[in-house]
Amino acid sequence: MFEPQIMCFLCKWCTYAGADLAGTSRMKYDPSGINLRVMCSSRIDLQHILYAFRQGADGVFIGGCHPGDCHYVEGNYKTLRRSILFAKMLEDLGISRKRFRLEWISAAEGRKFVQAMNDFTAQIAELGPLNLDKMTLNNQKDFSHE
Amino acid sequence: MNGNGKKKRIGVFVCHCGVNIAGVVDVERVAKALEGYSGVSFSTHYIYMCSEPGQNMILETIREEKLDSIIVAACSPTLHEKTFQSVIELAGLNPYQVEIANIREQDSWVHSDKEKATLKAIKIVKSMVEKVLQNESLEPIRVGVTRRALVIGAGISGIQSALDIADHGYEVLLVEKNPSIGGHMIQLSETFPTLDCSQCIMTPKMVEASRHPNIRILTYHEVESISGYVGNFKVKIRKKPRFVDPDKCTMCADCEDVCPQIVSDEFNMGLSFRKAIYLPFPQAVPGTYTLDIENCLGLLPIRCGKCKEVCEPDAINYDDQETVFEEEVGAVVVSTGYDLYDLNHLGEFGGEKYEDVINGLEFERILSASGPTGGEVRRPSDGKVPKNVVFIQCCGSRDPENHNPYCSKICCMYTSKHAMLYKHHVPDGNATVFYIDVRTGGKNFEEFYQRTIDEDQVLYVRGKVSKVYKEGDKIIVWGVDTLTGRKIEMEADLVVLAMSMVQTDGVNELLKKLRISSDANGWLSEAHPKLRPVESLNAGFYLAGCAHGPKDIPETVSQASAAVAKVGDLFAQEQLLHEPTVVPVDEDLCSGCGICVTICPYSARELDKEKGVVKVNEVLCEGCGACAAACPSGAAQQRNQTDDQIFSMVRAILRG
Amino acid sequence: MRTILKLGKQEHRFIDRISELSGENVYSCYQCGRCSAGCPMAFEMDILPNQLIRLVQLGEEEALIASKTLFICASCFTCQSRCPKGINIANVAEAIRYLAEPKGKDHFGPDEVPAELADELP
Amino acid sequence: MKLHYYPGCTLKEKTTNLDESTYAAMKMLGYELVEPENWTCCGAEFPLNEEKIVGLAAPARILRQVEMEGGDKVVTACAFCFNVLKQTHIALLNDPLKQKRINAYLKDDIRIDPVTKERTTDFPEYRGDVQVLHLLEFIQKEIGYEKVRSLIRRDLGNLRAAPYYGCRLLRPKGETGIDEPDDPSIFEEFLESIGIGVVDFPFKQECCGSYLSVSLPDAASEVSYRILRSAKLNGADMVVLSCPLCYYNLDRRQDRIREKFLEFTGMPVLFFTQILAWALGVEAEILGLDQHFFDPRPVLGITDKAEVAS
Repeated sequence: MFEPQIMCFLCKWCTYAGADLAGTSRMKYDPSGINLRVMCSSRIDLQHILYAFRQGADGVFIGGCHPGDCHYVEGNYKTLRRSILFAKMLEDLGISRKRFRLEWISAAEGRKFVQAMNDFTAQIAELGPLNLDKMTLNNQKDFSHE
Repeated sequence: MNGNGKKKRIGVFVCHCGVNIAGVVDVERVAKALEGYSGVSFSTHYIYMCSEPGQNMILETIREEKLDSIIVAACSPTLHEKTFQSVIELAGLNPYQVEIANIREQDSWVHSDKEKATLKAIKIVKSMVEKVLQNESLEPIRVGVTRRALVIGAGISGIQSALDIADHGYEVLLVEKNPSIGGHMIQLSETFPTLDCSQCIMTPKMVEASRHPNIRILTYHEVESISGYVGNFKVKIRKKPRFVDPDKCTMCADCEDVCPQIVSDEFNMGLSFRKAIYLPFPQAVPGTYTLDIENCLGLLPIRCGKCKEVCEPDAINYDDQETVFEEEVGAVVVSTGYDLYDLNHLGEFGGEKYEDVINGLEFERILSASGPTGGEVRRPSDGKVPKNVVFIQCCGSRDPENHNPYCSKICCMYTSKHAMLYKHHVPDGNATVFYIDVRTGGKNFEEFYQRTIDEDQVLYVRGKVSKVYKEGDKIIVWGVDTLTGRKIEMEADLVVLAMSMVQTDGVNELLKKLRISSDANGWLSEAHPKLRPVESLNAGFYLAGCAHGPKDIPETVSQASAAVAKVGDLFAQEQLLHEPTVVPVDEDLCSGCGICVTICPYSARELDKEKGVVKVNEVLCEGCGACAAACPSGAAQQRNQTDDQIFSMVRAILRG
Repeated sequence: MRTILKLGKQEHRFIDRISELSGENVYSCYQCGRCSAGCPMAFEMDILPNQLIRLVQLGEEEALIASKTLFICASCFTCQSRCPKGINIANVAEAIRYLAEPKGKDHFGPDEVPAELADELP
Repeated sequence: MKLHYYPGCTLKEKTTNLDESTYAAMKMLGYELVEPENWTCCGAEFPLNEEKIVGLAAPARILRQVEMEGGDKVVTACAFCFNVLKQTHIALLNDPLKQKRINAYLKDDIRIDPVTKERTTDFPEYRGDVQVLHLLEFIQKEIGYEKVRSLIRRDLGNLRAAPYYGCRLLRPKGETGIDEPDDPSIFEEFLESIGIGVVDFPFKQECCGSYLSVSLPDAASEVSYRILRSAKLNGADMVVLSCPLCYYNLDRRQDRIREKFLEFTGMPVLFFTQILAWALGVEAEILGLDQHFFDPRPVLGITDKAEVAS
């Protein structure tokens, strides 16, 4: 059975803390996603997302604070604006925009994090593997960050 | 690689956390999997890493294995990151050389498939190894503190703030745009729920402020701009020309007597007149006349010049100029107060058409012993004693559709006070209050309200008034008594509107420049609504009084003192330490496009036009990294979270 | 009269139907009474506009359909223009009239207007 | 200049003085009014209910006709028609689904020429681009008060008029009104521009009683009386308005008001176009001043034919 790989970028103040809360509440969810903690969701750039897909991710998830709650005043709005562009560019590159998701999850929303993870994993499972890494494997050497 | 190009020696310590981790994750396998992974020269596991034996083991291993950084694979970094930072500091390492791999909250506790959880743990730990491999050793950024505060606005909140800061032993600049300090509180007659005379309790505070050696009062001054950062602000202050030297003025009133220009008196809410050269009120601080240039006939002695002629101490100087000067402060208390919602917004009440339809502050002046009627309740139009007074609450408040959505909080109590005081002045008069809800949440407030009903027999009618108009010399009020289900039309001699409180005109423009955010209603936003209620999100700015939202006097005074406690925290520090994980600029890569400048919410970045590159004020940078994501050339890299670090971590996570 | 407050399925269906027909959120009324205070025809009404909304909130369909107020409202929209919650009460009254019609409750029709009036009435 | 003008039924059948004075005044201001072909009743009442969508067909059809004739705006003098057309315009503009449903009706429109008996079918859809303006708005926004002022021929400076807005010019609050519902000034500005004294009175936006004059005549008389009384108390020589129904209640029913309120001695009530046309120098005969219950001619200083002619 296909087991998706999901790259999750979580803001330190809200969604990462929400994921921690899911843990302290012992909620269970699909283990397909692995989290990378950033200070703010606005730290994430298109190249991080593309890189994740090239490294074999089947889906990329960004979690940030709810609008108005950003620790850095308006970082999440920047993320929101960028994510619209991200989704468009992904489509242009032949990657379904359904493989990318942005969610606002607060430190109090452990349950929402669990639901988002399960839901997104199911969605990716339905889409099937992306295999971008295999498609572009021959070009790996050219990639400067190797 | 570390800074010297030498491969790092990394130690990996996997915690069992009893069975919390080990019950699901095969910790031994994790430790084994990390052996020999890039840069890892030591890897082990232990039952409780955070315990004293666990900490000692880490300490000894660092020494024995000559490690220069470590990974602790355990619980969430929010729990023990600090703990392990102290451990490695003891071993002589830089605290930025430890990273926590969260394999409990985000792995063992949320998954039950042991195989999958173990594989996930390995990937998480590897990703942290990749990060620490490229971590720089950092020192906190240190800055000095100017132990001197600026207080903007000298009403009760500003005066209280200034006095408290001064009593802490720090210098204060108290800036007030009006000719005297005192704000709205000095205009009030008596205060609820104790009925203290406002002037009696306010005047001593004003005098105290004026005499305090640590307070410099700057009335008739306005703050132009503030630059810099917490602990180190530069403030531009504009002095408006007063044309009277406060040191020479003896308040003899000779100038006022001869001044031919009569204008409406702001202190009395336009209910009386003053001259163009005037003392705002007898207890004004500073005790000096001010020449109001907008209403003066002209400073040329040819046109008038009468005041200068009669001024014996020669205090009047027609050549006084507006000046702008700069001061340095470390903290700013914003206590700019409130305005009342403009009556013109209420066309259905006639706007400002009817002289005898007034707002609460006007009624305060009418009630005040020092007011335009000498403390007798007389109505503005003809000076008659009103026998029927209608008080209308929630004028512009609690009305999201047409006016302001919020409750103005103090009107229930002051209306109750108004009705009570009116009845004390005119015992045979009728006081009727139209209300929607009566909110008396404060110490002794409910008792006060009930006294108004029990003892002073004020009639409370539950319903919102829809129309107020004049017919002959009577004012007609259209209300409703929702308790009996009757529409009510009644005659009144005087109508007092409890107008909504609103942000002071112009304050938001100033604060926008200071990057202090405000909410949808214009009130200043606190850093956290529960836990940081007196701080602004912008470090070094503190909030006091109604600029932050409607408040009564006790609450304002409490907030002012609380804000000052926070100022004290700041001033008590030798140096301010700032997180060094900021986003500097690699000048060789920067193309000077300025995108990061516009994206930074803290104004930490600016374009150096000469060099064509961006300069970063690291003290202002809060390290969100939004600029690093936006930088097209890679010149903006966040310390210890560079793009290369993120790429390596992503690779470790996805490729194991 | 004994009043039993019941908010069952039937009541909720009625409230939802009124909301749907009128396009107004009847729940948002907080009973300030301003609609009634400004209503030019309130002196003729058996229930005031704020009470009309209240009865909708209580699901009192019968009391509403029986009320004279329905046909006294002149649709002048004074209530709407001053309502702090932006409720168009005339719309709500119209929705109730719409439900009242099939139940035989109606006002008089054009044929009942006296001829001398009909000649001139716009 | 040609301008699309929708008169509405009442103006052709009953209050012809409003229609005729509109034509006369607009001619003086340099406009030739064009009525959309085959116009019908506006519906008289905007359907408040979601389900009464058919009620939108008639007003939408009028707007479609204007669009078909190449017009981008239509003016009305009747406050009621204005209100229905404007609300229809907004309802269709803001709700594409509604517009679709209405267009489904409009498409099936059939027109039979009364003379040739020729059938026209296959009408275009209404695109929703026709602006609806009340004449007061048109004067404010497009003609301009300066121009009106420059064309005034009669001095009305010794007269004082109370502008009566009623309901339909101002409410429902929001996009439909021509001004702030509780602080309007457009009528006052208009009156100032024609050089007549303006009386401010607190009942200018109160309801006249509407059709309650049929079902509850006493109640309607009472509210009408309060409006007239308030205008009088505030020193008005006349009330000026724009709604035929208000005119009916305030002028035509003054007999009933006087029966009920004996102290009331009467008050001239004029349409805004009548006073505009009069100020612009139009002859009195054209203005239908003889149709009023309370004769407004004496207050305008029209005593005999000779004087009128001058």
